[in-house]
Amino acid sequence: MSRDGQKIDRRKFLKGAAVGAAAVSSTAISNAQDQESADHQHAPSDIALRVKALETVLTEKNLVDPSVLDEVVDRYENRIGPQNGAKVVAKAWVDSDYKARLLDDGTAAIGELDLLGTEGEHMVVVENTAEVHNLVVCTLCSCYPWPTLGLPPTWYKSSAFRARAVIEPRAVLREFGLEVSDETEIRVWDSTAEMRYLVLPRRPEGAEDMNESELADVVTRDSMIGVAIL
Amino acid sequence: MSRDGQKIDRRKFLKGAAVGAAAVSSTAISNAQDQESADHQHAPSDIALRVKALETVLTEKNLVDPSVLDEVVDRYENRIGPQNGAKVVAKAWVDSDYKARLLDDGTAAIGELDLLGTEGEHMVVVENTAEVHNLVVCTLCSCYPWPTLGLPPTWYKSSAFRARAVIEPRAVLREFGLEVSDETEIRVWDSTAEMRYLVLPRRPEGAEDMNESELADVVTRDSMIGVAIL
Amino acid sequence: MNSIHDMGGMHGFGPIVVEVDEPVFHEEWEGRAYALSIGWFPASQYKEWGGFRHNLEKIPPKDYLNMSYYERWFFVNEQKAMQLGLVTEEELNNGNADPNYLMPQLEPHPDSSLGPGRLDLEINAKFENGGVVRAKEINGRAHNRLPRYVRGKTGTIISDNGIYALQDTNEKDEQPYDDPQHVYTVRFSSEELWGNASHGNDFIYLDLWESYLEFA
Amino acid sequence: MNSIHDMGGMHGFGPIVVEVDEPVFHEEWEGRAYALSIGWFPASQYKEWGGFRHNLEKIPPKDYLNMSYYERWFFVNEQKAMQLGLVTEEELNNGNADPNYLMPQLEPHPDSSLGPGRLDLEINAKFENGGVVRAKEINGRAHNRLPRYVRGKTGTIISDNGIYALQDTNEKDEQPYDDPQHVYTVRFSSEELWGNASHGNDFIYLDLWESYLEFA
Repeated sequence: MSRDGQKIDRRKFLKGAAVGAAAVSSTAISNAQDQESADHQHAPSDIALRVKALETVLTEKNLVDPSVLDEVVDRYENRIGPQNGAKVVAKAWVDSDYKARLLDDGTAAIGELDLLGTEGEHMVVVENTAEVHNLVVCTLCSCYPWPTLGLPPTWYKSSAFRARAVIEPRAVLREFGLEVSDETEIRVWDSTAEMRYLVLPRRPEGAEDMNESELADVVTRDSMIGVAIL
Repeated sequence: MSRDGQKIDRRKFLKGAAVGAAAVSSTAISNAQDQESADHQHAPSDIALRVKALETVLTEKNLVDPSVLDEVVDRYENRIGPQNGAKVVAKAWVDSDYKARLLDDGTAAIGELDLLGTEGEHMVVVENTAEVHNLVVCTLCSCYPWPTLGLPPTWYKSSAFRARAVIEPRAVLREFGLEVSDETEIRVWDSTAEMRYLVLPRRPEGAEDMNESELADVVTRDSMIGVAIL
Repeated sequence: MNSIHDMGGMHGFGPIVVEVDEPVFHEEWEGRAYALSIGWFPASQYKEWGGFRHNLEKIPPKDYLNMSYYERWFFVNEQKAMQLGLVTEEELNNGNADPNYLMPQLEPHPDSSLGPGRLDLEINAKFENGGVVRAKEINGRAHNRLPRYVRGKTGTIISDNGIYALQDTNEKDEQPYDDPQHVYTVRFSSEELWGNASHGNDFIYLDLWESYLEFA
Repeated sequence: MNSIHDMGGMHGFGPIVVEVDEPVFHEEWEGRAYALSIGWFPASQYKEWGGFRHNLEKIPPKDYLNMSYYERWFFVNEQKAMQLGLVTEEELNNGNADPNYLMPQLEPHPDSSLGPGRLDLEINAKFENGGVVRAKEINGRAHNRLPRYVRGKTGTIISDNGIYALQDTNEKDEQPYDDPQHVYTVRFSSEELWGNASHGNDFIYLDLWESYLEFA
């Protein structure tokens, strides 16, 4: 939604100034959407050529195998994604023994489902309850549990999310449409070492009759990051 | 010296990477000089037109008097500058009573010379000695004693100076050619409120026979900021 | 607010680049933009520089770093003039005032009862020279003059500079100016501020309003 | 190092912008740049991601903010390949390997004796669950995983995650990997970190190596 060029007039800045949004179409200033869209869009026009050149030169020198690159792209575009984390969550919902193991030792329990891997070797699962809501971020870069959630969405990598999640998580969640009551404790997990975090969301009401596979279908990526509930 | 376009090859980045300098001519990356030159040069091409437009429209509405603007530009281009601070320093060197008043109450003593004014209403003068070297910065913006030193040079306003002066003043001074011994105490004055700082440098050796006016001629702007000695 | 303007202690900006024999202004527009900031101040509804600085700080970090110093100044003036309705985007694009545009009746400039500058008031000082104080954690979106690198840190009062109205603005960018306080110069050791990256003989001095400080 | 990558707690970046039904990669080059990072890792002389992250952090702040996520990744790979002499700028400009260019004989990849990941070692833990600790001020130019916003702050150990080699690099970008330590999860209150801007029911958790911590 942020990929179209925006022609935002100067007045928009004034309205958005309080949260730092800015826009003057006739100058170098960006508005917040422009700014965020930079996270996947700003690249100079020749970036595609440069990437191609590096891959080609390294390939011709036998330092890279392009079929390995094909496999990596295919893996994250088609095979590894939030559907993996959803399996973990659904199993925890229907199998209380598994849930206990998962919360006690996320790595071992996720390993049972063969869902460990790069950037997800050491997993910690944190449970949402009536009293506690969990939110995952990585302020220093964009650490994320690749094997269970795939590659992170642009917003997770954005400066705004990285900067704000630790200082004003409630304001951040509100932007995702999630109002957390003052009585609910919020735990923000800033991924600074090798542990990767997965939120175990609360089982939605009205899902009592679903089986494990049906439950997995209702688990969203955002609920496992902690910016949504189900 | 930083105003020419630089065609710096990719390898330069590698050498400079340890201090964060970067350059790839074929991409959006800037090298450190490019970056600093942005402090007076990056403006989009239409900035001159935009400034002219705002001045003209405000003038036509009688909200601005262009002759006042002429006067302000003339004041800082031709009348107010480091020569003012130099008078203060030279007088302190030859008049020990004045020096005592200056260090005790900079505002009053500089007021005696009629050198107070905007962004220099409240002055504090800090003295370099054999044991202490003083350095002035403003990390939050670029506060500077306009009436005594004029408008600040670009490097004083640069991100590099603002960021580094408080955490590694010795490395900063080294870049100005000033090696301060470990035994010398460095005092960094970060201008955060309405006080503006002027460094009273040590009187240079070999200047014993100079009169006040001759002394004023040897006092440099940089010595009154604290990035040089005389 | 905690934005990129609060850059004390950051790495990554490279060496200090010094221009020899630098002119006061590099281009004519720089001088006009600077003078405009002074010349239109009475009409700008800023009470003092605090409001102006807050607007500089609200420039998003990417833009802040992409803009030159005078470009930032000009930008916030341009924005402010439009925000007040004194000029329109169309007028700026055309380069001339529109004789048919009716400027809004602005509220009379809400003069501060105190104003900036040192105040001749009698207020008891909470701290005294030699006292050990800690800078508070003040992290709101409002404007203040307490850099992040000293928040939570302990230092020593070395002088009481007298009474000044607090320069902070609130989140709405208003500058109430009704909070006169002692302003102290506080000396912090580099070791306290920077730990392993410090030098034992480096000290950093900041002028801090009394409400930024607590007993350590 | 204290650069723009360490942005936890900053204001000014605007709202979170969510793209509905976002693809994994927006452009083909993003996928290739990402996969290249994985695919050339054995030849890259990085021991682990720490060295790669340090190079990301050394991108000057202005450029860091101007670049997209995958652009940063690609940029540091391109730089590293040239730095090692594996490719030349001319080759990249031409888009093909120069058959006459002799690649340097690189030192054999200096394998860590320990490697990344949880280590099966016996080391006494300095801290225990429930212990109150303070994060040190570590401000050098080297790479670490201790964000500025917790330095100097006091928190509580809630778990000991076992032994991991310290991921820090030194200033020369070397990653010795010979310093196995306990890594603890530490709980900090929002109040401790953010003072007036905090919420009494918010808590922030970080995984911190033992050498980042001291008894409070």
